[in-house]
Amino acid sequence: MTALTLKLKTDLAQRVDCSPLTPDKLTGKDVADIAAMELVSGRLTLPVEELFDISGDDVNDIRFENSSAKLDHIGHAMSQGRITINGDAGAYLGQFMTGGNIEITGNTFIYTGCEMKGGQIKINGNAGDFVGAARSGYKNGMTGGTIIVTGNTGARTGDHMRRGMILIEGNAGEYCGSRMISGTIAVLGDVGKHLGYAMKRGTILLPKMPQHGITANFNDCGSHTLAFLPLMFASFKKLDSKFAKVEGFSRVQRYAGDVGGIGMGEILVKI
Amino acid sequence: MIINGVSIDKTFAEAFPMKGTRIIITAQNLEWAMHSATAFTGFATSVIACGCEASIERTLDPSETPDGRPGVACLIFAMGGKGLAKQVETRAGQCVLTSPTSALFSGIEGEDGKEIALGKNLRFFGDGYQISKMIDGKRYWRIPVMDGEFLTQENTGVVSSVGGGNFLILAESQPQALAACEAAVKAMKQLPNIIMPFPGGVVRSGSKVGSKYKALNASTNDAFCPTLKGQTKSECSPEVESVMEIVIDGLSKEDIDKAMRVGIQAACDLGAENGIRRISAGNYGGKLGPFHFHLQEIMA
Amino acid sequence: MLLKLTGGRIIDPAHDVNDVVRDIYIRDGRIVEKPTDGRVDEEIDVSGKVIMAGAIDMHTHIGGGKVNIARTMLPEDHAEAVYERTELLRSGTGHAAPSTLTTGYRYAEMGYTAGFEPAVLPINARQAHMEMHDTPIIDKGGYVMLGSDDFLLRMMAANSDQEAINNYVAWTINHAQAVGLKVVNPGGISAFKFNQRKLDLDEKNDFYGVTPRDILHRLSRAVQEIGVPHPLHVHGCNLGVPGNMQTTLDTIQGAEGVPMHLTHIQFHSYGTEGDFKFSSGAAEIAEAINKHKNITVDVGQILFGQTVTASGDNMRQFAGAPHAHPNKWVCMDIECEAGCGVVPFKYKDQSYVNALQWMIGLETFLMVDDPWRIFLTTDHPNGAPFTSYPHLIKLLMDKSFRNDMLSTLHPEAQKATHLASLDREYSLYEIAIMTRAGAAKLVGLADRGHLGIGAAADITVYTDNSDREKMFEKPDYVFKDGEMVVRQGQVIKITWGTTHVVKPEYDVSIEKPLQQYFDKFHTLKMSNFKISNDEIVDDGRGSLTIQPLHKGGRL
Amino acid sequence: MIKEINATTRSNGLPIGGKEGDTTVNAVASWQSGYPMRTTFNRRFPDYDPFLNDSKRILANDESDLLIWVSSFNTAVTPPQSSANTIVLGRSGMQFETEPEVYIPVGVPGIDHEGRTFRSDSVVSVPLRKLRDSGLPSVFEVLSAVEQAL
Repeated sequence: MTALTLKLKTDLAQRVDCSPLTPDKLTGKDVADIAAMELVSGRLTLPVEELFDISGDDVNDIRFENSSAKLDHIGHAMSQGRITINGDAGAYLGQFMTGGNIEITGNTFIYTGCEMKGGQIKINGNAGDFVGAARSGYKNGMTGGTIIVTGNTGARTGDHMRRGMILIEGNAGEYCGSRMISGTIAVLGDVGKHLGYAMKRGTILLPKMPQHGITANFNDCGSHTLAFLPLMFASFKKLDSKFAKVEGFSRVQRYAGDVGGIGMGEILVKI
Repeated sequence: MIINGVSIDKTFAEAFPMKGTRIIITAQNLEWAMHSATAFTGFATSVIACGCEASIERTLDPSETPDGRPGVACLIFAMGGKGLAKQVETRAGQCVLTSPTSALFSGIEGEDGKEIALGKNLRFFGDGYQISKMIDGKRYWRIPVMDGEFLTQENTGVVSSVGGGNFLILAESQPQALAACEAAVKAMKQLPNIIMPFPGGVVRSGSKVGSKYKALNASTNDAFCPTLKGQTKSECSPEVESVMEIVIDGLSKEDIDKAMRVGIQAACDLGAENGIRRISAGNYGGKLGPFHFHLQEIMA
Repeated sequence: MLLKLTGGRIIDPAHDVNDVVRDIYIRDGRIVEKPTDGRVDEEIDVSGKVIMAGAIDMHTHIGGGKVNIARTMLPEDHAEAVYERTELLRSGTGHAAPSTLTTGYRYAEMGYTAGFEPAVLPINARQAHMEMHDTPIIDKGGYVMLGSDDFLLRMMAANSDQEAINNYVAWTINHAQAVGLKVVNPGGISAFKFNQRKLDLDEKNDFYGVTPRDILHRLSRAVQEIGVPHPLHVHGCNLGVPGNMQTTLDTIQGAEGVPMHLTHIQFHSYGTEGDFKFSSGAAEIAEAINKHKNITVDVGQILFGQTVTASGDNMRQFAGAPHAHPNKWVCMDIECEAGCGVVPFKYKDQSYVNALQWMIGLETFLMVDDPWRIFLTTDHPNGAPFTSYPHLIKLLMDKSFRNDMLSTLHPEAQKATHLASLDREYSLYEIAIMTRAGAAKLVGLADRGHLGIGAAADITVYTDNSDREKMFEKPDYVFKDGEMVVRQGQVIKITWGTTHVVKPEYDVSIEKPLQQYFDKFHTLKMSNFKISNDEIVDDGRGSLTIQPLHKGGRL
Repeated sequence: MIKEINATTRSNGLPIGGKEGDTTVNAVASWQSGYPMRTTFNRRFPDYDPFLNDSKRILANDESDLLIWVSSFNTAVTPPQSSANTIVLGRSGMQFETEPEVYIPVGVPGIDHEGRTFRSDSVVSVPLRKLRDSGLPSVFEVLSAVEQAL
């Protein structure tokens, strides 16, 4: 068996909803079935074969080649298997996924890992706004799993995030950790303004003080040695990420907030 | 069967199923981990009155512990999962949560994923300030305490275990019996997955089932009490003046097998010249439990 | 065009007709006599089928600001229920808070031909009418809300005479284009503004010194005296508070014989007995209703599942907000004249309180003797979405089904009810009273809810089925004003229904103090407050039906 | 915060937003479809996404063939530059930098014809009355005529 490869044929004008193209939904289908499946594109539906050259047959190992930022909903609600994307991806990469792996060489658009429950997404590029966030109007963002971004993320990373981990090797944009309910966001680079805005609980872990500092809605709780950090760093070791090589630390300055709300969140900055 | 002049009885030790778990206590240094572990496993010699049987299994090097600090592994056994959970929780609450610099982890995966609460309910001590962290699929609680933060894993695994493995050492004098026990315990302590829950690993008050007093369901094992040689149907030959027992709880039958072999061998190594006469075992005619450790088979 | 429905089993309680085989003739949207020459243009064989007037939901939140807040607040609700457009129907969304078009379609598909919005805030009445205007097929109307508005409370604090209050009520009903008058937590919404977080029947508003009892007394008299057929529609004090049963009994007693409609009575029938300090007061309440012939009620049955509560009672909604599921909610002052609270809620069958609420509602249904004075509602969407009515009808008509459901609920709650021992099963005739004849009579719709000559041809045709849920969820045909709008449970034609209003007379002198009041306190001009008849008719799709006043209606 | 304060005393917020009739459009869209603006009907049902359905984004990414621009209040509110064919139903007198493909001048609700609008706090709606007889059609009349013709 070789990976099921979907090579995008042309530059897209319209966005394409790729949610049917997951290992779960393709199980039991042969190439002809897949070729005939209809995808929503703009106000039309188009058969998969009109958009993609199809080769290979292992639906548990799906590859998107020549991928575009207009391919939305890749890996939608997948529970197992692997999706590899060569190129960029559109919005909602890995939305609702509960398991399996997604890896992408390029950048993603908004809502990467939106409300995901498990599994891992690795972005070897930049991610757009609302990584691991909840859809507009919804109350819970990602509730499990891991998102690794080697580049930068946009605004509102982890908005309404409830559990799980977002690891950013580059910089995070504004409102990182906004309205976060729980979980962990770690950023090796810098973070934008309004860090932890309206954060309820959860942890934002930083190896250095952000350029914009910590806002007044977080109170300094002093410097501490926290026992859980070595455990967390140990758990990073098996990841294919810069985080695996970060020298662990447990000595941090702890800031609690957002005190405009329940104020149970924390920003931990290495000292 | 005779080893080094010590005769091995053709009998068996009778053991019964228990539920057990391993917990790991770490601290800033081994001394403080040991303080906590000693308290945690205190008053836990026998399920008859302690509710559980527990002891320190071994000390752990920083490289072996989840948080990279010195630690101590303890095994704790009870007759059922519920009883175990209750013991673990009260002991963790009173002896680990309270102990400076400590952290508490599970040291074992549950059989079929079965788990009991470890720090799950201790979190309420945090009065709302407790913080939960999922790391590698396991939940931990961070509970603010006066010396910093108490870190505890939420749950620990439960495994079916074996309790009550034992053997008796019959010797010509009390010092000789004790010396043989010490040698046996020292050798057995090198092994994983077992504990000897009695003080120093040795028990001198082996019991039989039943009593002349209606209120009691166990009483002294008069057959092995040397001072009663003339008063009861005694197991002690004229030259035997002292009998001591080593009780072993383990995570599996095989673990106990191994431990008994090592322990009996150590006692036998002292041999007849050091007054060790005979090795026997406690059983209840096979009525108590499904696990039978035949001494001669073990030593074969 | 003369249409004949041949051979149906007619159930028409307004004319004491119970299961009589008779033909019905329809011309120009009305039920007519058999033509003398016997000629018909079209005939539909409905022999063996059960025929009732179109059903009327006399209390359902289908329009106005709070419903729209619920819609915008709950994308979760919409994602669960998505309706694609068809050649005929427009798309829509929503389970507990459906979009207007979907609301109309779903009601019609269940054989409902009218629904009345019970909480039209005067200041926001235009929006309520606009939403109802976009609700297809069914007739609609609204009860306009007074009781916490400063103008009334000022008048009462100044001890104005009853006639002045009558004038104000009649003026408001006219210009808000309403068919009745509603009061929500009388004076409580105002009291909330003045920092009171509860207000009992005889407790004074801190600022105005007026009690809820005074307000109920004045308003119920006003409604009676100006001849509005629908009695004062009362959402009483202390909604949802354990022990509120006493408040409700006092309210019934305090009505002093003046007609009063107590809405969603289930939420007002709670005792404080038992380990949970929460018990059923249904028996006492039902007894009081049976005794006081001036009282009518609708139940506000709860059914298990996710819904959203939307109410003008921001005092009680604020108190209930910590139970919001999902955890978000809105409470609003509407121009400081009225309130609004929207709290999503999930009723759970394994919750003691929710299970008991379910039982209290059913107990009330079964213990109130006179089906002409009790109405089938879930207080949509507060107790459950209206789409659960067929299920509710089955609970009322099928004892064994009811008891099977009961046996799955929270065990402690089961011990706290006598529901299992209640043998009553509603008949089709009684269901027709509750949902048609009685409802039309209560709202004051002269030409609806019955199948007499001259009545509007709002007709529902069912296939008799011992599974009453199946029977009522999918009628064979529904006719709206003589046109077949639903066939086999599917909408086949879109019509737009009418808006029912009453036009009680008032003395125009009331506009003088009102003009001053608007100029001084309001952000809206009095002339803009008034909703003209043209606005209801709008693009010609809407229409206004003015229902007759009671005899003796006067100022 | 307002919610917390209200447990013991009084606190209120007044949300204000929207001009050029967008509050009204949002309200009407909400009751008709369940969702506010930025809802697509591509799949035959309403599907809300405030980011993907942002018209500026759609135009910037060339994801639309046709732009229908309705602006009956303000002549200054003109369609954005885009490669899409553009039809404007705009207040009479609108000046364009780039001429749209089609421009239908319309009257202003509350001046040239009747209408209703939501106030910017989205709570109260007010009637707009006709003040003059300009002969300009309303947006509704234009759209109805187009629908009739189809």
